[in-house]
Amino acid sequence: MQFESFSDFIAMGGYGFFVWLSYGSCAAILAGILLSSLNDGKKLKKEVKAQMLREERIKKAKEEAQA
Amino acid sequence: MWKWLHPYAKADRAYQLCNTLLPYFAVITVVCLVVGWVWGLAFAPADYQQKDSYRIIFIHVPSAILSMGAYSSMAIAAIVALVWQLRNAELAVIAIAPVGAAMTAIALITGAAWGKPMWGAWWVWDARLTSELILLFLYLGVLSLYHAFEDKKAAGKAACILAIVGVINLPIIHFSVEWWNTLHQGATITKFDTSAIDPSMLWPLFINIAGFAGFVGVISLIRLKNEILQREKHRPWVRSLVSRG
Amino acid sequence: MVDYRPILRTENTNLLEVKSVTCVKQERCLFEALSFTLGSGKIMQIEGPNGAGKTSLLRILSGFAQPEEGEVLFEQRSINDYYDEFAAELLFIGHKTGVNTQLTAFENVCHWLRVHGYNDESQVYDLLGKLGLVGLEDVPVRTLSAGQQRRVALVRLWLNSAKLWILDEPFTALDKKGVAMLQCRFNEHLEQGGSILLTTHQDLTQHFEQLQTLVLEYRH
Amino acid sequence: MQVNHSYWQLFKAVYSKDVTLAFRQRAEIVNPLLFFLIVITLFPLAIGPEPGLLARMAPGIIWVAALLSTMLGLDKLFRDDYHDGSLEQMIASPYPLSLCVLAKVFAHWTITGLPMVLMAPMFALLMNLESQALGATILTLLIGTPLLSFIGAIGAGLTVGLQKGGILMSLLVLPLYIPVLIFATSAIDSSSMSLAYGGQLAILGAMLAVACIAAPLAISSALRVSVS
Repeated sequence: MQFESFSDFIAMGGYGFFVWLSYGSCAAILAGILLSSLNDGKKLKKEVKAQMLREERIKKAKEEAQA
Repeated sequence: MWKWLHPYAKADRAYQLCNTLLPYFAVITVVCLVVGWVWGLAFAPADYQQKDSYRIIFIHVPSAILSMGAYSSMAIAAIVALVWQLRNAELAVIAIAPVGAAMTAIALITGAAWGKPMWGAWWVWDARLTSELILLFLYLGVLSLYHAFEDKKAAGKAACILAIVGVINLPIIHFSVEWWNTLHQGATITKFDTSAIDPSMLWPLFINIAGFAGFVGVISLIRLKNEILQREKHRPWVRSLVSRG
Repeated sequence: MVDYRPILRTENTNLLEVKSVTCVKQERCLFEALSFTLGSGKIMQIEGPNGAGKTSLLRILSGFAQPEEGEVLFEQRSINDYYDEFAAELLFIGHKTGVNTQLTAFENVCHWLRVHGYNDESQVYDLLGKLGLVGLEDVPVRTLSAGQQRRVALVRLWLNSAKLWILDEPFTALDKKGVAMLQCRFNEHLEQGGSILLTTHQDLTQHFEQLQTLVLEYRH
Repeated sequence: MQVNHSYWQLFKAVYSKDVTLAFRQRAEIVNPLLFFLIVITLFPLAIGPEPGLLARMAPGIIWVAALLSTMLGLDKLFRDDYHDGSLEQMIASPYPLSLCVLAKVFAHWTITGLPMVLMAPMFALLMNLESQALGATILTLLIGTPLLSFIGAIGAGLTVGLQKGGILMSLLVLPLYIPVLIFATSAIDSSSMSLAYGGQLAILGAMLAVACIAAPLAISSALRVSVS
C-alpha cells in the first residue's frame, strides 16, 4: 500500500481531482456501453417475443373466422 | 484452413460461438480490471517526477492501444466481409465500432485530464492526442454512416468500405500529424519516456491492457450477438431460442 | 476487345437461369426460393400487386442488387462473376430511365450509345423522328412531356445488340400508338432470338404467342 | 449495331457530359468559386488586417477555403445520376465502372479544382502572401485539389443514396483530408521562408498517384452499394 490513510488515497498527492476524474469517466463509459449493449439484447428478444405473440393472435383469429 | 471456420459462417453457429466465448472473456475482464485498477491506484509506487498523477497511465495507455487495436480488427473484419462475402464479418464490423469509439473517447478524456497537471492545459496539439481525435472522427463516421442507411444490408457494406478506406488513411494521417507536430512543436511539451518505466509500474499496466482487451472482446461479442439476432429475427432458430428463455 | 469466351451457345440453352433466389427487404421476405428459366426468343411478364417485389426481382436479375440466397446464371455463368460480359448482352430500362433532363434528346441517346460501346450515331435522328419526337431532338428533355421523355429512353430498344432486355414498366405514360410500336419492336427482337423480361399491368397475352407469366404474391 | 469498345471513348463521353452540364448551369462553376472568395474575405475581417499576420495565416486560410468549396460540388457529383437512373446505366455498361468514375472525378476537378488553381494568384494577393510563395500555392493546389476530388468522391459515393447525405459526407470526408491539408500548407510555409518544398510536393504527388489507382475502386464499390 502506497498511501498512509484513506484521505491520502483520495487526495492522490494533490492530483486527486485529475486522477479520479479520469478513472471516474472511464468507469462511467465502460459501464454505460456494457449496460446499453445488454439492454439492446433484452429489447431485441422482447421484440421477437411480441412478434411471435402477434402472429399467434392472427392465426387464432383466422381459425376462428374459418370455424 | 477454411474448413473449420466454415460452419461459423452460419448465423446460429456464430451465435453459439459467441455464447461459449463470452464467459471466458468476462472472467478475464473482471479479474484483470479489478486487479489492475487496485494495483495501479493503491499499490504501484508513485512516479519520481509526476508523483501520483501518473496513475492515469494505467487507463490512458490501455485505452489508446485498444482504440487502435479495435480499429484494425474492425478493418480486418471489413476486408473479410467484402472479399469472402461473409455476412457475420460485416456484423462484426458494426459490433466493434461502438466499443472502439468508447476506447478512443476514454483515451482522449484521460489524456486531457493528465495533460492539465503536466502541461498546464487541458488540450495540447500533441501528435498522439491529435491523431487520437481524428481516430474518433473515423469511428463516428463509420457508425453514423451505418445508422443513416435504412437498408441494413447496404449499410453494412457501406460501413465496411469506409472502414477499409479509413485504415488505409490512418497511417498516413498519423504520420502526417506527427510530422506536423515536430514542425510546430513548442518548448512547453514534456515527453513521457515510457520505455524506461519501472517493472513495478509495468506489471499493473500489462494487466490493465489485458483487462481492456477483454472488455473490448466482451462488448464486441454481446453486440455481435445483438446484431445477429436483429438480422435473423424471422428465422426459426431465433424464435426457438427466445421461447426457450 | 478480344472475346476470349468459350463458345457455349447451342440452340436450346437457356439464356437466363434463376436458381432458388430469395429476396429480403426491410426485414420482409419478398419471395423465397424462386426458380425459373428464360430461353432465347421468349418473353416473360412478371405480374403481381404493388409491393410484391417485381422491381426488386428485376434489379436482382440485372445484377444491381444481390439476392439473400441463390444465384442468377446468364448463358450458364453467374452474372456476378462475369458481370461485364453479362452487361454487354443486357439492356436495362428501369423506373428511372437514365435520361438527363438538362441534356437534349439527341445528346442523351448519343451519350448512352457511347457509354455502352456503340458508335454508330447516324440513325439517332431518324429513330427519334420515328418515335414521334420530330422537332424535339435538340431541346432540353425537361421541356418534354412524361410520355415523350419515356420515348427518349425507349429509343435504345432500336439501337442495341443486347440479347436480354429487362424492362420495368416500359408502357408507363405511353399512348396507344407508342404501345403498339413497342410491341412491334418486341416481336422483332424475339424473332431475332432475343429474350425479354418485363413488368407491366397491361394484358399482353394477345400480342405474344410465347408469353410466359410469373406471378409474385404479396407476402406479409 | 456495331460494338466497338474503347476505354478512351467512354472516358471522353462521361467527362464531356459532366463538363457540358456544368457549363450549361454556370452556377455550378461560379458558386464554389464565389464561396471560396467569400470565405477568404471573412478571415481578415475576423482576425484583423495586419499584413504580417495575414501572410502568416494565408496558406492555412487558402487551403481550408479550398477544402470547403470542394465539398460544395461533391454533393452533386453522383446525385443527379443517381436520381435519374444514369448510374444504373453506367453500371450496366460493358465497361468497368471504375473508369466511368475516374472520368467523373476528373470532370469534377475540372469544374471546381481547376478554376481555384487559376484564381490562386489573386487570392495570394488578397492575403499578402510573399511573391515567392505564389508558385508553391499554385503547385500545391494543382496537385492537391484532384486529391481532394478523389477522396471526396468516396464519401459522395457512399452517401448518394441517403436523404440527407450532404452533411454526413462532410463528416466522413473531412478527417481524410487532413494529410493533404498538412503537407500543402507546410509546402507554402516553407516556400515563403525561402526553404525547399520539393519534399512536401513529392509526398502530395505520391498520395495523388495512390488515390488515382485506389480511389476509383473504392468509389465504384461504394456506388454499387448505394444503387442496390
